Amino acid sequence: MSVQERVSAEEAVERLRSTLGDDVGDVEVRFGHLDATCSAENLRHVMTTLRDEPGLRFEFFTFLSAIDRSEFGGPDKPDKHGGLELIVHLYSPAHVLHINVRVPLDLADPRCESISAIYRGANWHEREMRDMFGIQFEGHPNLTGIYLPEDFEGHPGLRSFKLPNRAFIKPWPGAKDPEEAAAGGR
Amino acid sequence: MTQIRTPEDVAREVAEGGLATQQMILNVGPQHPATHGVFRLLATIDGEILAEAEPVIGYMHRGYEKLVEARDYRQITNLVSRMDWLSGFNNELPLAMALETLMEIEVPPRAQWLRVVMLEMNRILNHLMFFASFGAELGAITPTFYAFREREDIQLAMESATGGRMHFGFMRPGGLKEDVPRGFIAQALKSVRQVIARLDQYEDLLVGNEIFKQRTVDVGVLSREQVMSYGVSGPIARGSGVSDDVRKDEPYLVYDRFDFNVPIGHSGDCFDRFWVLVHEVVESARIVEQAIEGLPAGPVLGKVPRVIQAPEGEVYVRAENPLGELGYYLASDGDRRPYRLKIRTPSFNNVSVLPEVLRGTFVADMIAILGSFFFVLGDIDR
Amino acid sequence: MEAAWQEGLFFVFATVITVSAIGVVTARNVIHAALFLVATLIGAACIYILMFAEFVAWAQVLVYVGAIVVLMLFGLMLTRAPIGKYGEYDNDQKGLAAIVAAAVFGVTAWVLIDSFEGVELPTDRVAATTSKDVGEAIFSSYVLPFELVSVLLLAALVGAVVIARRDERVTSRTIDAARREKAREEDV
Amino acid sequence: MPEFIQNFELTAWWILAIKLIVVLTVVPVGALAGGYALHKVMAHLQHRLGPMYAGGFHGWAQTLADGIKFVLKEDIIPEKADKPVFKYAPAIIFIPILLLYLVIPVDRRLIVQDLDVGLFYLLAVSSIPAIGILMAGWSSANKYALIGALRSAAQLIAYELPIVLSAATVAMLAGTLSVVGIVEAQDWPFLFWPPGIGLIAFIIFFAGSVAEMNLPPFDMPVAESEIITGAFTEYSGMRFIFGYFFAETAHMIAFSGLAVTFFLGGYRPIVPWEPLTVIPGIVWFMLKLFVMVFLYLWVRPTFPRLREDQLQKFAWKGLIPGSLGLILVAGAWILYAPEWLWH
Repeated sequence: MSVQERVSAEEAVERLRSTLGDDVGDVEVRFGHLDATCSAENLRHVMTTLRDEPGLRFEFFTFLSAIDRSEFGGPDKPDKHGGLELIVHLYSPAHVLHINVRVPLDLADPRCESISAIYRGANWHEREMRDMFGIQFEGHPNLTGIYLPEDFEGHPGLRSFKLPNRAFIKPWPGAKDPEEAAAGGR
Repeated sequence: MTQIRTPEDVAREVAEGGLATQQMILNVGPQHPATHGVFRLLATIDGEILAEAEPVIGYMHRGYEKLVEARDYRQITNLVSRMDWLSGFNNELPLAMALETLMEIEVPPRAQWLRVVMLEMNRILNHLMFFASFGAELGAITPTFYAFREREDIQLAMESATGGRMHFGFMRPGGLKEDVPRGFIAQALKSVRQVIARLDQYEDLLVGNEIFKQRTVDVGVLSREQVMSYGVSGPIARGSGVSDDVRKDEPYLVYDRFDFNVPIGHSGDCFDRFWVLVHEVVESARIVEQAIEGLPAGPVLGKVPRVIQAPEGEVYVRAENPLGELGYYLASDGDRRPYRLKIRTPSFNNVSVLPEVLRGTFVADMIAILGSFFFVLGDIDR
Repeated sequence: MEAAWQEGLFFVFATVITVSAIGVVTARNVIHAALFLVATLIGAACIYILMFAEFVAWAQVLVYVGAIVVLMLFGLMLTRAPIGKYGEYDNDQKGLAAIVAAAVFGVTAWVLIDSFEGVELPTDRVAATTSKDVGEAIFSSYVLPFELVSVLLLAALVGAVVIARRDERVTSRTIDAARREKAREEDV
Repeated sequence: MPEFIQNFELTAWWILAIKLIVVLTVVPVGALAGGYALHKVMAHLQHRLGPMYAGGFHGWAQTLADGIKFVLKEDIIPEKADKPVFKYAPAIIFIPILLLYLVIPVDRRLIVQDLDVGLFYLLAVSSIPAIGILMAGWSSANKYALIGALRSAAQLIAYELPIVLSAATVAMLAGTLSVVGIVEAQDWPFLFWPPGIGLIAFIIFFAGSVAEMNLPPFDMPVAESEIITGAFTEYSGMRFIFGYFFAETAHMIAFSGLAVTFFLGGYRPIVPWEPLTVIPGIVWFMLKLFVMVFLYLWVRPTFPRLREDQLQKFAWKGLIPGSLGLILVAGAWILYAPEWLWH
């Protein structure tokens, strides 16, 4: 069986702190999953440790993605706006633990070290992120487009990339909720 | 043992005075009967051996992750059921669960049990479909018709409750759209019992067939290490002896109440993957039986606000899709629309391991391996 | 009457053979050349039939058309058989080759005419050799040459196997076995 | 009247021409019927009904309608194809299959030409379609077609031998190469006498013919899920029908006829009981033919497909040594078996 010992999230936070120390920033527990921050330089080191440390063993690569937080909270709350953030989600089948590793990146020139040598499954995810967010992964064996045609302009994952037919051509027709409908709709 | 010859090796051999052979680039797809959709495999073949195989995807990319940023949650629930068109109901579940977690909605017991019934019936539908297509890919067309006979019964039961045959649209954050109609219970029970009763025929037709074993045993072996490193999940991972099943490890809904096994293979070859798939059908049928027998009464929709508006927060929710781990990373900033929804589909990770598995196999094995990776194109490309 | 038919048909087949034999050497494409060779061989088989030598005729078709040319086409297609007019198969020894061919033709024709002049070929089925005659001839008066040819062929076969078998090619099965071995080690 | 025929100088040629015309009409009709049987047998083995509408009664006219549809379809020739080769390939495949019918004895006298080397003729002619398949595959300028053609050639080379050797066993036991002679030499029970030799030869012949006709489990050359339709990927309309569908069913019927002739006692009654000889030989022949065709049709939807190397292994390590051994056994039987065992 894969599950060897169920470890509580709090206990895992302790183990994470003791092994990685200052290499990871804030560690908290959200909805039962660990949530940690690390810098782009430290990413490879953190990933290798998370995978190999016997008390953690985050062996299962779940996904790698990114969030562009530059419009978070909408125009009303500019204080919440942030930059680009890389998210790596790992799972530890032995201890039934999840972890989100967040890596803040520079929105103007996003660069990061590739982790495809540590988790080979990250290969395609990094190619997808390159398409969608324009992130350059250094050390990736084959950083070419995966979804978009090679001559596609722009990075659709970014908030600055608007869906044309929704944003510009016609108003959004489907947002009518019951209350709005009763009041005459938007 | 010599290595598989890469194109560079061949060029060197020729330069050294070897036989002037050439490797041929074979485009399998985008339109090919064995790829289940617009999927292309750029194969470099040396005789009938694949020296390299690079999957090319994206022909069906519809940009769901961007589309959902402009839609509200009710629309998204229906939209995501189009990703993996063979298991629409399963696609809708983790999203509903993510919203329920963020909005702290209590799902009434009857809804949870009914969800399990629907999920597992949908899983049977999906697995039978792959049973059918795998046989057809290996040249046995007859199992296809056997599987479709059973599929039809289950599909009729699902249709009587939801009105849909593929995209059910029956899931709502907080429960289900409505209660199942009268007669559904009996119909569903009958159809899944029939599946259990007829599984012997399936075993005889394919699993026990000597030629089938010749084609699949020891072909396309996927190691445990590859499963982990690539994030492979579902029947494919379990075929390699990895026992992870979200339903067991982190039970959601009411899965901890049912008695079912997780079939596990040993060798990670095509045969074990297929064996796991076939046996999961029985386990799913058993779960449906138990869930129908213990079905509680009560409402099917919890207390849901009239406007579905998730509070600020971020959550990753996963569930055991028929093809593997399907998860949604939902980041909400308090709007009626998600700020960002990362869709972690099983097929994307599962297929990304293909280049490693396909190296050095025969062209004919390539078909068996592609078939045993049980992928849906919409699930890869999103 | 029968003889006249035979003679007319002989010229038809002879023309087919000549035209396709010229096709073999002038074709710009190796596959076309091989296909012309098929026509030549089948034409020769037809001439055998005209002489009621059915056994030889069908042996010709079975061995040369059915096996050797198929094998030849197989080899050509596996290696280099570009579609379309491609490649230049002429070289400067063309003239020499023509002279040699003409000489061979002359010698063969002279030998044949010299030894068989005046011999009448069978014109009806009754006089023709049957498979029984062929069998008896091979296994009585010609048994030594027959066995010698068999040994020669066997030697050629063994030689072909030795040349073809350089080193063990990697198949999926050997790779999978190695992978499984590795996976097993990791599990332990 | 008989005197007139005897006095007519070209008698033999005329009769041959009439027989040829009969064969030329019977074979396509038989192929159509075979196609219909294929639809129906497969459908019923798979919990389906098969064609039910065309023609009214159980869709009997389905293959006819299909044929008309294919005749009306556009004949597409790929631009990069080697056009003359591409065009004539179906003919090279189909004509030899037609020629096979010339020496199959439907009844003691119902045979186009009883050749002295009939068996040899059959084997020679049945090896020609491979050239057509190679031509089709190469000239299509399509990689899948080329792979299909190569597979088919490799398969033919491997399976020609077992067929030839098992047929040779039959010829040895019968003591003749004439097809009618082989039928006459067989004794009841046809398949099992002399002890088992006939049966083993039949099994080898059956496996070899399945491979030669590219039927599952040996249908790698046309494996639709791997290489589309192999050599015929680029064909359409009439050429596709003649190169592939028609050829397949006509081939199947021809090989059934051969199997009946070589192993099942041809046009002779199934048991040596005097009253049964009243039934004409053609009826017996047809009955046995139907059984054989059904056998081929039954194999088709039952098995998955083998892999090319497995097939070669099966041929070179199993069937060929087996059939060689069988020849030895048959030779020993002929030389040393006591007389009373023969009859």
